[in-house]
Amino acid sequence: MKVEITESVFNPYEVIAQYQSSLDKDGRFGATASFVGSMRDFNDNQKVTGMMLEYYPGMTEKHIEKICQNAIEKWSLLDVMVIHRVGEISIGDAIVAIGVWAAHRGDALDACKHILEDLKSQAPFWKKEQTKEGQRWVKNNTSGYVKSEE
Amino acid sequence: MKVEITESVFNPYEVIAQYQSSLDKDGRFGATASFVGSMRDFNDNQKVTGMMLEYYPGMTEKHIEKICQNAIEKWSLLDVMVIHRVGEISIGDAIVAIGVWAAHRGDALDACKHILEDLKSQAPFWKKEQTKEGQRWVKNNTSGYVKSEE
Amino acid sequence: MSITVKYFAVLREETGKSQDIIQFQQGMTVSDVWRTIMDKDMPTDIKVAVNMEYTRHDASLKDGDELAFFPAVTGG
Amino acid sequence: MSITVKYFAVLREETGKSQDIIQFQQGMTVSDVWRTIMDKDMPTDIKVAVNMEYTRHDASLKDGDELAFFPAVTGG
Repeated sequence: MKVEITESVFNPYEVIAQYQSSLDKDGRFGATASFVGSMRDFNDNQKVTGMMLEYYPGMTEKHIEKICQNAIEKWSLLDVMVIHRVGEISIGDAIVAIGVWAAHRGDALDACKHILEDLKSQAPFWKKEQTKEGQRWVKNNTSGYVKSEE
Repeated sequence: MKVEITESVFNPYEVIAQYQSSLDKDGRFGATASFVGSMRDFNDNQKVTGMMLEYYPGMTEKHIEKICQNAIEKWSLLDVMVIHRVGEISIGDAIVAIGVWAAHRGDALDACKHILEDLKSQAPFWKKEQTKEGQRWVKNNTSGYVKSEE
Repeated sequence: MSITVKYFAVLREETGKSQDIIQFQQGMTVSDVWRTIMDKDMPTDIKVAVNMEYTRHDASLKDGDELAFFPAVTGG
Repeated sequence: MSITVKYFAVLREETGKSQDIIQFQQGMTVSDVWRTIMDKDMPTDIKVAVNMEYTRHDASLKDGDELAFFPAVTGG
């Protein structure tokens, strides 16, 4: 398991591929589900030009590790990694990448979704967006679907 | 949209990252869900040493395109790519990679799972496994969960 | 006036061929073709595509169609 | 005999500080600390962690605890 918080730009697919190559589990996992969250230029009906992501050093890592551990126990997973960006973030940058390795596809996909939802609802991160009208703290994460916002 | 059938070994994360960089949609997608299916060394309680994957040139591509098109219409997706290996396959090789780009995470993740399930149940591919006892055609795909096989 | 018939996977191995060209006859259905070639009824679990689209065993054919028989798919 | 209190995001900005050290008193709860510092009742939507674990507003504290106040989280 790997949980990393970073202030640097990262290439999510390189990080996932690198972690996978360190696993030495070729032939054991048949399924890898991954999710990458990136910074959009639009939120809550307003153009966004930049973002600052604050976290709680210590608690954030610990809490994400707990989320991953719970998922490993609930589904039958071989490994999990989460990397999350903090600090000043630009449009298009990856914010979070999750990788889940399992023998079977259902376990990998369901666990990936679950880890993401837990992370979004529980892990201590706070986004402050930069718009033309100034800065604003994001109050709540969206539901995750376009349709529910229409 | 990109659908590719290949006889060559491919690096799934390179393919997904490359396709994403061709999209020119930075700032529009907030969510990328991906799935990579790899060849395991075990299936149906038997050690597997290699595999041959047959397909129906023409129909296979066409049918996967239809599956992707249906997903694009059902969820609110920005783009989809699927790459699928055929021919002789070794342990640990990627067999399929799916990438789904959307504004929101729920759309990306649900569509990715749906595309995979449709592909596994409908796309014309047939696996023939090599075991110590000889070759055997795979009769049916598994349910996708470890627990359902216990 | 002909129909191309393709076989995949275990059916390709069992028939020992990947393709047949058969004479088209007016009113022919998919299962008629199977019966003509295999000399027995078509098992219900055989999948069928006509011109690369899934179809039913009782679908009618027309001259020039490409018909394919194959077992349950196992990709992904 | 002290408690470390941390503030994050909008609370850090509103209080103008990221950390306080306050005197620990026997039987003190999380919301007692808030009332002592802010001089008003603790809003129900404030999240609380003690020693980096989520806890309730009425949780009791002990000497040396690290207490954190923050708004709804918005990561991922």
